[in-house]
Amino acid sequence: MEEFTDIFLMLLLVAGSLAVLYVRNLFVATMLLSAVSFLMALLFVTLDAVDVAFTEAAVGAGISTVLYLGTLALVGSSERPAAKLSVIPLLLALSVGGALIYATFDMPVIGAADTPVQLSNLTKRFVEISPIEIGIPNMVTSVLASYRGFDTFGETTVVFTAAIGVLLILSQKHVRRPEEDEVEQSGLKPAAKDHGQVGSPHDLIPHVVSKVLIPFILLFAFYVQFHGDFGPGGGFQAGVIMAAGFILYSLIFGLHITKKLLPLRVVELFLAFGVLLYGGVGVASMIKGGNFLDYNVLSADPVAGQHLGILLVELGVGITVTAAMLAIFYGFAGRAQGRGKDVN
Amino acid sequence: MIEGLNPGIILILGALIVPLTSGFIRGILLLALPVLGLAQLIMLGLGSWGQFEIMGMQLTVTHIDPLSRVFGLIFHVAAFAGILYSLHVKDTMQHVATLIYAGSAIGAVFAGDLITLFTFWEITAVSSVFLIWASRTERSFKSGIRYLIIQVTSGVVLLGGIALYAADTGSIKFETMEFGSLATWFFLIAFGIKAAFPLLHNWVQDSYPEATVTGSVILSAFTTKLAIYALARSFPGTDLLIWIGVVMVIFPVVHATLENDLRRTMAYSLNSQQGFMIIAIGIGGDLAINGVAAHATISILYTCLMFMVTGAALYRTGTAKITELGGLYKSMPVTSTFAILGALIIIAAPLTGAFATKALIMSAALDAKMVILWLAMLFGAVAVIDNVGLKIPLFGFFSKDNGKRFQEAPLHMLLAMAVMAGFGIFIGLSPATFFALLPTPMESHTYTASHVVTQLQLIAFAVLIFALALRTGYYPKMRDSITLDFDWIYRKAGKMALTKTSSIVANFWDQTKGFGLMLVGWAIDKAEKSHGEGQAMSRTVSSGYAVSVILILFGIALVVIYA
Amino acid sequence: MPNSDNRTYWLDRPGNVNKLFYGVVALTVVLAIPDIFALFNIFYDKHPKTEIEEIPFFYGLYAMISMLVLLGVSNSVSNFLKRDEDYYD
Amino acid sequence: MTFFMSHAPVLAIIIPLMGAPICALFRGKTAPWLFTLILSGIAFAYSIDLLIAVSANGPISYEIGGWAPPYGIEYVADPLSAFVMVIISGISTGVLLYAKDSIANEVPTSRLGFFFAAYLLALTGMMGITVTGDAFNIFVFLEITSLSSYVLIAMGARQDRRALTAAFQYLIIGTIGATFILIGVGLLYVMTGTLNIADIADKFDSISDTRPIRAAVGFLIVGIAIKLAMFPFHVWLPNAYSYAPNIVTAFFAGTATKVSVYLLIRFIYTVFGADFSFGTVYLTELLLPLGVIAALSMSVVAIFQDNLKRLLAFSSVAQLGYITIAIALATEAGLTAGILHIFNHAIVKTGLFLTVGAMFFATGTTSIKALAGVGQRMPMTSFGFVLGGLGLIGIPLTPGFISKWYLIQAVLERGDYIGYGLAIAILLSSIFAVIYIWRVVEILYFHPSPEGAKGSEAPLSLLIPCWIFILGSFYFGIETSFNVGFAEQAAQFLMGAR
Repeated sequence: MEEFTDIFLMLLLVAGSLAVLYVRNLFVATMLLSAVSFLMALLFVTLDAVDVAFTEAAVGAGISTVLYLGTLALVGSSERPAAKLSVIPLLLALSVGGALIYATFDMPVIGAADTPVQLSNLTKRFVEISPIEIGIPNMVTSVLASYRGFDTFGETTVVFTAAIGVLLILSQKHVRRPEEDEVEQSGLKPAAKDHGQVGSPHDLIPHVVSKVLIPFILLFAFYVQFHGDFGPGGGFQAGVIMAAGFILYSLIFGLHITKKLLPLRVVELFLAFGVLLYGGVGVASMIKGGNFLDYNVLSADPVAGQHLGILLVELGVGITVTAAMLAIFYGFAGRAQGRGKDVN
Repeated sequence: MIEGLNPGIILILGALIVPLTSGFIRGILLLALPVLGLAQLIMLGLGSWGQFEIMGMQLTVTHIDPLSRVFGLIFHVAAFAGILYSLHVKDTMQHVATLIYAGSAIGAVFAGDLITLFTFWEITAVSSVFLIWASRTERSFKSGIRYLIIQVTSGVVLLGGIALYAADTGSIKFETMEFGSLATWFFLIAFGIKAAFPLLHNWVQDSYPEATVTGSVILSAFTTKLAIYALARSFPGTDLLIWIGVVMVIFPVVHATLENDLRRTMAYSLNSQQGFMIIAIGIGGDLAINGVAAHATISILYTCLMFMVTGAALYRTGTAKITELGGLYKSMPVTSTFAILGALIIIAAPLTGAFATKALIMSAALDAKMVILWLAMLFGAVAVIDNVGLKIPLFGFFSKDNGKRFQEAPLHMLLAMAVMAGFGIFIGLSPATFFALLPTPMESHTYTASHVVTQLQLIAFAVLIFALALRTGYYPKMRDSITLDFDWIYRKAGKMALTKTSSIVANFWDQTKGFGLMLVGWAIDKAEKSHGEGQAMSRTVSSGYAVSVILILFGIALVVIYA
Repeated sequence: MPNSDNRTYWLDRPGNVNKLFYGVVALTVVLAIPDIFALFNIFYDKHPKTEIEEIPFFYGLYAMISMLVLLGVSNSVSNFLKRDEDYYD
Repeated sequence: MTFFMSHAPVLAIIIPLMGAPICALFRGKTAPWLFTLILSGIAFAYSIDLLIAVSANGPISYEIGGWAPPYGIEYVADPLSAFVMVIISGISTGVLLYAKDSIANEVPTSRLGFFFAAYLLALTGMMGITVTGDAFNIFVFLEITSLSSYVLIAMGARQDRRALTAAFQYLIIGTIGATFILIGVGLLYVMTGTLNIADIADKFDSISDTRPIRAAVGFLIVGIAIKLAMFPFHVWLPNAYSYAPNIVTAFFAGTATKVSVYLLIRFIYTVFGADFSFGTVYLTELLLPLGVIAALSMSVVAIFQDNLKRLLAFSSVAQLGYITIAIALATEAGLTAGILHIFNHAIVKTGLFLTVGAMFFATGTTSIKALAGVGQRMPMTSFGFVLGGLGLIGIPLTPGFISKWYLIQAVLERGDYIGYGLAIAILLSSIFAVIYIWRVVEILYFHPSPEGAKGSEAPLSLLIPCWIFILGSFYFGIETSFNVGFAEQAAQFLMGAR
């Protein structure tokens, strides 16, 4: 049965990917991409990588679809017809792919007990000792936030970088007229003044439904955030879900209302705060006499220290991710408004 | 004076002050620098200074021995006279370039190691090109570019040789080397370019006549003689040089005979005279090397002098073409007198310097029992009587009057000529004084009756034939034209497809060399077509294309790595 | 700076160029005399270093031959090698 | 050891890293710049301390999170990584000295906080790649570097919209490169069960015959080659360098590709081992031709360029060709030459880009034709360019000469015809360098200024940093004990490591 599921999902994945390539309407392609992501998430579940599946579902199927749609609202949804379809790139990809498949024949069998990864000291330590020295049942979180906490710090920084990148580029203007600069330098976006067609005030059903849904979404986000120690979840997923709640809100009620609630400046503050919180934990552990990100020294009891440290850094991740997603969304949506259109 | 400072550096550093001065002060400064350098050279005496280590290599910035001292002395004299000659020039760039060029040539002569040599070698190349560009004409600019490319190539080849040599021997001392290894071939080519070896020589005739009036005087003194010094230092007694030298003596004289432009005639003659020195280096031995040093000295004197008189003619009349000059002796009697003096020196008339020095080389050849070689050199000696000794004064200054009148050359030019002529004749009058400076002490028997008589016979009979040829009209007519030389190959052949040539030899030239140059032209063309702006190698390709390339190379890498 | 210098110089006078030429001929004859003496080993000793030098009038002959060769070669290649001034431009 | 010294390896990274979010909150023209300059200076100081400590006492290891390797992430400062860190942070600090007026001219003041945050992140990323001892951590910092560099390059869009397409192309190609590296690291993990570089290196020999490892080698080499802009993976570089803001170009020209060179050396010599890399999988045969083609062909391309920044960018690709040749020689001499050229090229090229930036500041253009006559209008800047150009060509007394000297010695050490051929290729490439530099100098000095040309000498705030680099390059071209000494030490360390 399990094999049947695997093969079925894989075939769907291949079909979905080909469909994405084939379809000329970008709106359809985006939706298909979302489906493909969801299939990927399912595949991750069958591989027992529930945390990864969760992230894939939240990021791949969820928020990136929203961002794609935001982009499509800016650029239109029809692809420029390709000049000609060339066979050579396909053959190239196939032949190189073939060479790689040839390489995989030597690879250890997935799930076998004697693969180098299974036999590795690392695996042994993570599986056997981490519940004792870290004290939380979800090993993924232990590895992510403690053993390899620095990688996660780096990834948080990546998210932060992406956010400021989007803010920088999307607010960029070509030098054309001096008055543009004045507007820009006064810190007011032309977009922010435009209160034209924003939101969808007359669609009753979405309003009601979302008003009911959003509190639960936010609550769920907090659950995912703080339950990461015990089950799948953590700052990344929670941040995305939290941001999704806000984005839904602004889709229904209009960007300007969301911006009143959470101005861009505040989002930027949160963006920075998350990274600083994460790094701050590291610095605190240095001040307390340990190495960078050594949570053991944070509390008298090493295990309690680990708990505290993981909680704080996950919180930092969550804050940064939420703020980053919102910042990116603001960036896209603000640009659409500037053109007199709204995302929805 | 700073202990051990290379005299050349005085000139180079002094050059940097020149732009700050003007007028009279500048004149004093310009003339004082070579004098200071000379004083430094004399005070230092013989020995080595300025040794320090860099990257594990022992550098010797200043190394003075008898051989380098001779070249250093005459370089200072030439620098002084050249600057005196160019005092009227208002162009700061030329003065600076002159001083840096002369200084680096002097510096190179006193370089004790190859790295120092290379450094000065390249500075001479780069600084001297400004003397050509100073003409500020399209022709001189192009010519300068060709000059620069060739000169810098010489430096790069030298550097390659140094690297190989250091790898082979672990030494970078600039000293006598065993010819034969790849490194020494590199050296030979690098020196050979500057010494104007056959087929590597065209830059001389190409660029010297394009330089300014004063520029060509300066240029004629240093680059080629520096190369002679380098060869004399590193490869004395290398047989190959003898044959190169023979070709050098004979090859340019036909061109010198045919040439209409006085300065270009001089350039060819200079080339032929280089051959004498190359032969002497090839013969090796104390007498021959003395001959090289002595003849190089005289050669600088008379070559500069002749460039000075032709330059003066050019300066006053605006042309140096035989066909356009006439009766100059009437307008410029003093300059004409110097032209005759220079001609007497160059044809090695008794009582002049060359009479004493050329004999050293000739007798070195005879001592080595190389009769054919001796005959070849004798032929060269006759040819120079025609090319320079008779042609330049007669055609340039004593030709038929065309009615135009000009001013006599300025006083400082005449003084500069007097310096050169004075030294040239002084050495001839008192050879022993000069020979005492040569690398190896020797006795001289310059003025034997047979030497005087035979030399006079040589001159007189050559004059006779010359006069007969003129009377009968057999002498080639000067026309307003240029004469093709080997540089035709690289300046023209690539462009001309299938020229109709009148002889088999020329056809052969065209076929083989032309093909080679077509290859070069084709390569440049291809380079532009493939690498030029917006062409295949520099085009901004689409990302898809780039990814395809990545995939192909990844595939290749995988295959290689799997293998 | 052309001006009207109407002085007549020695070389300008007809016939003087001829005088110069005959002077050269006379000079060559005079210079040949030592070799004639050398043939009879009087007054003058040649100090030859090679056998070739012992040929009577060797230097004079060689100079003439060289000149003729030089001029001959020059004349014969002249047409082939000469080009207009702006040939390369 | 004091607190600050004992944490030096990680402090050099997290100080700029944590400075970035703070910097993003700053507004105004001076504050973000000054803050960035100070942090970069601190990182530079730490790097120098580290280099001194490493060269005296051997490699320093730092266990992040207190977890001993291979369980946690290890930072390792060894002679090579400490040397490269000094280069990166030094170039960064030098460029920042110059940045204030230059960038205010090109990026709106309201964005400067974010801009310098991105700059700090790029610095962090490169430093992190260099000092980390963990294969996956390399990828994480590579992402930080890449993302921030895409953004920084795109910031040139205010001057020229083409910056956006250039950044986008770099994003696509760079992402492929990063993905290749990630796949390579993943395959290494599958086969070894560890991510610690030293640990992988230990286990590498026993499994080096398997196909996944071979594939991993392929992925890593090609991935790094893309990031390194090795010919023919360089297509992103000329545009990215041409259209980026001037200080970004100067910063990246000295550092970004050099970090990739570091990675290449690290993987080839430390992880795979020279025996495997050159004996078993023929990397010499793979890399050498690419290096030679780059050195020759890209120099020729540079000759024909019309834009000064593009010309220098192609020249960079050619110079990276030298480094590729040096690495592919598989000898200690070659490695020394390669590491030395990382340093020497970084200082010379950054100096050159800074002078070009000053010309842009004064004239508003980098087109070579439009810069005609700048030699008269901006004598100090132009003279700086000439001196820098001499360094690029490799005139004695410049660092370019030192590295070429070592490189030629290294290729001749082979003693076969390939060695001679390589030497000729290097010399030929130097001749091309003479031509392309000369071409610029000629136009700068000997062509008349166009009608109504504007611009006079650049302000001192730009000139002084330019000249620091130019004079610095001459200093290191004459007093070579620093660069040559540490390059030799690093090469010995790497060759002795396995």
